[in-house]
Amino acid sequence: MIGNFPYLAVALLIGLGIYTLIYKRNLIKIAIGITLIENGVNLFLITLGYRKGAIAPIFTQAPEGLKMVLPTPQALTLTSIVIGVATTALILSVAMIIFKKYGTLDTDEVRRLKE
Amino acid sequence: MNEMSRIVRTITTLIYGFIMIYGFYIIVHGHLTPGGGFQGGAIVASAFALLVVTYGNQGSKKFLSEDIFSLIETTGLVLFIAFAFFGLGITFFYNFMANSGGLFGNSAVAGINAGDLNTGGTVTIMNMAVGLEVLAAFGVIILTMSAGSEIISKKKENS
Amino acid sequence: MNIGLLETGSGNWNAIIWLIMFIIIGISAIWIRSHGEDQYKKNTDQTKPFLSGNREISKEDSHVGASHIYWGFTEALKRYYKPMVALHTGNINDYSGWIILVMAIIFIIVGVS
Amino acid sequence: MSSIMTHAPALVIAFPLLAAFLVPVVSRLNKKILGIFVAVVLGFTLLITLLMAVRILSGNPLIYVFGGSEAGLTLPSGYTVPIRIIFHIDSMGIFMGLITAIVSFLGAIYSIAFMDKHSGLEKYYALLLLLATGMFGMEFTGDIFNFFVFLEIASIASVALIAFRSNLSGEPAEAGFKYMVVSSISALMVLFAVGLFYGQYDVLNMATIASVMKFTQLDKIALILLVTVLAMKAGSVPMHMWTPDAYSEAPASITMILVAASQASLYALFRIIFSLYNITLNTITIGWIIIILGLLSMFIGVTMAIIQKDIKRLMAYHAVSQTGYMLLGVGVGIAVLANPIALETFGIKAMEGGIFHIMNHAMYKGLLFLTAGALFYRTGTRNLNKMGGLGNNMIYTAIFFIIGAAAIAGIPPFNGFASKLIIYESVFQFNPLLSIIAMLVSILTLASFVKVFHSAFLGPKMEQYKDVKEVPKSMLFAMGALACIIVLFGLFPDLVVKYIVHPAVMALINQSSYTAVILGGM
Repeated sequence: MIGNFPYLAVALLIGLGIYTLIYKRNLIKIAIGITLIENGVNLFLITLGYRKGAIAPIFTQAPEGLKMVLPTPQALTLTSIVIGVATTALILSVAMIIFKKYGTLDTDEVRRLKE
Repeated sequence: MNEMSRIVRTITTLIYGFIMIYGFYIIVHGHLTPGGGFQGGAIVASAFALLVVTYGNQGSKKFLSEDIFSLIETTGLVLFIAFAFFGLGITFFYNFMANSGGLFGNSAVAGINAGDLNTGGTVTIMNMAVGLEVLAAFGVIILTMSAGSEIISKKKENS
Repeated sequence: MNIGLLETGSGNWNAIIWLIMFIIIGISAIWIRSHGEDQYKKNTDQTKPFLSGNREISKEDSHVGASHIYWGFTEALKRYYKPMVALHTGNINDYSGWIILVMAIIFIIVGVS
Repeated sequence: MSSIMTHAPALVIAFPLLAAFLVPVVSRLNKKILGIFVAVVLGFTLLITLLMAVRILSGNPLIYVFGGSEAGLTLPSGYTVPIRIIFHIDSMGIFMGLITAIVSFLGAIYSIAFMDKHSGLEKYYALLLLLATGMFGMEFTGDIFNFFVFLEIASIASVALIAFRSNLSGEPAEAGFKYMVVSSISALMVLFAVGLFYGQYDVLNMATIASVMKFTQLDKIALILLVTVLAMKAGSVPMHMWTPDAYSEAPASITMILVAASQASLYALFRIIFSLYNITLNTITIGWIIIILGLLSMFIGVTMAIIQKDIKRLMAYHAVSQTGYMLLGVGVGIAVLANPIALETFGIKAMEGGIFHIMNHAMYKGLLFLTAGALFYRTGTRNLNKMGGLGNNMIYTAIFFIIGAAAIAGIPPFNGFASKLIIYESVFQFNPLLSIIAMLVSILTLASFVKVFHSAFLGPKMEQYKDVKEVPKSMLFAMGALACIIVLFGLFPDLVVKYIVHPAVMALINQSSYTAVILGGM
């Protein structure tokens, strides 16, 4: 049971992120929602690679015979974090431009493109 | 953003060097320890962020310039892709320097040891390239965003 | 004559033969037309459009703008278009909402089947 | 020469990437040659892609391993598993690669004149090259996590390009924001699905996953996530709302590439359904889901297009509508995938129609967006109400527009007719009603392009456009090249179907040939 807690946290984080995306009406909060989903997915990947009682997979610090956690999901997570930083930076810069031009961050008003 | 108080400025002058050195340490030890180019670059860039916050947008222009950052960024990127191209003798991204005995060419020792910096081959160089790229890119982002926030805060004062 | 012959599932299609036929029919149409009676006089009332006796408006004013084209079509389908246009709110919350909604529907369909 | 061929898959990615990083340097040396430099690089990429296409379409899929000589790793226990990032290019991949190469090359050429008044061009060209890299990567990769990375590269680059013109007005930034949000959702869901696969099978290589696929509950969840978000990225109704925003606000040359980018997502959707799952999934359910998404896209897309006033928004809704045809054709193929007799009689034909339509759509929709860009370049507006009489001054643009509009409306002898005819006739054997709806949509398409042609090109010369000239030569060249492709494909559709489309379809359907290349090569 205790081993499933990370997955519950994953579901909670992704759910909160989706809630934020659908119901929050501020562009910055939407950026936060995306970051929440991203963190949930990253936590999911990291949890996949976890083995109970295993050590960190560092080549020069590994005693013989001990189990290591899977390094591949960590590499995947790292890549996804790097991409996430780029996404967040871009989304916040675009939100900044929108605020400059529209004078608001409300999604109800940032909709000149419709129909 | 305006310049902050003297206390903050003094502390910043004291510690930003250490933050940068720590970041560069993470970059060059990327092939031995957790961390690497991206993490180290982000730490170095956090020192830039500290400088921008402390000295304000105008004040930090004296020592941080977007031109130099984009130059460093290009250097890092070209270095990275160039070493990927040098591997074309076998395949793209081939680590031709590992275990060759030359620069970064020692073979890694198994078991618990302190780690040899002179290993890793192209991975080490690519870590440095990525580190340069990331610190410069983050620097550009920090500068652009602080400039943008300045315009927005001015607009608010006017209205 | 296998060049250009495309099998389309239950038939064939050949663009080159179509093109040849198009040219032949076009030429014969022009030929037939040229044999018609030539009573057409330029720059007389014959060339002017007949607008129920009203005077012809100038060419600049007679250009129909894009919004007025298919007015009848959109007017007749008003009951379809009104909710459809209202659906495209342009609100980013709705965009994400639709994705999640469709995902949920597909979840149910695949889960049930 | 032979060394170029050995490394061709890597070079297709590496050259645009290297050029993207070199663009700031080139722009410092000489701002004028920047566009020509990018066009030359992408032209070289097109050349390599063509060379690869000749080889792959004759039945030799290419495998390229990054960073090592072998893809696999054999454990002491004798278990062999591919661990490296590989590029796995089969006929379907190179089919999409050809589209990407043509479109990005012509987009770069078009940009030389189209973007010359803008500042910050080094960023524009660097992002264009990155977008091309991301698309090539999505189409060529054989590794599902690598696919996610390239998907994100492509979407980040396209967001920055959509928002590129936001110095004048806020709308491009708004469109970019919306696109960024939806593409982030899609990328994260793809990553979640990758996690589900990795958790179960401990591999990331697509062919290896396909060979061990058991279609458990978790695989079902992964399938649903992937199908939904990739259909969204392809712009299918009712998740299409970002399409008109993004397509209308991006510069015209970028819009053309964005069309190809959303088709790369469509390719990924097909790749995942056919190569990853194939008949393990419930083919009838998934097939009908795809068909219904296609029908909705076709119908709602075209009816919304008729009432648009903005020329690029109108064309963007048509892009949604045409995506419906591809989904319909391939969806019928999925629905009969488990039934060999039906697959043989009309399933393969329907898929040929759908896949052929991808190529045709990229060409004629690209041409139409370029003509819309040409109108914008000379008149400075996209509003159809403010246009009129431009056919008098821009005769070549008008001719290219007619070719594009006739192709999209399915008027013989252009290429759109050939692929639509295949779809109608083969789908008719599956379900006649679908075919009838598809024909109706085609009529409405013609109607709305008659509207555009009438309001933009016909009518008397307007006062404010008296001195409008024809667009510069580089823009005409890009449009002319696309028009030539459209006419050639229209005149000889059989050759295209036989040598390019049919191998691509068979590569999709034959799952065993996809997996055998990797598993046999280790």
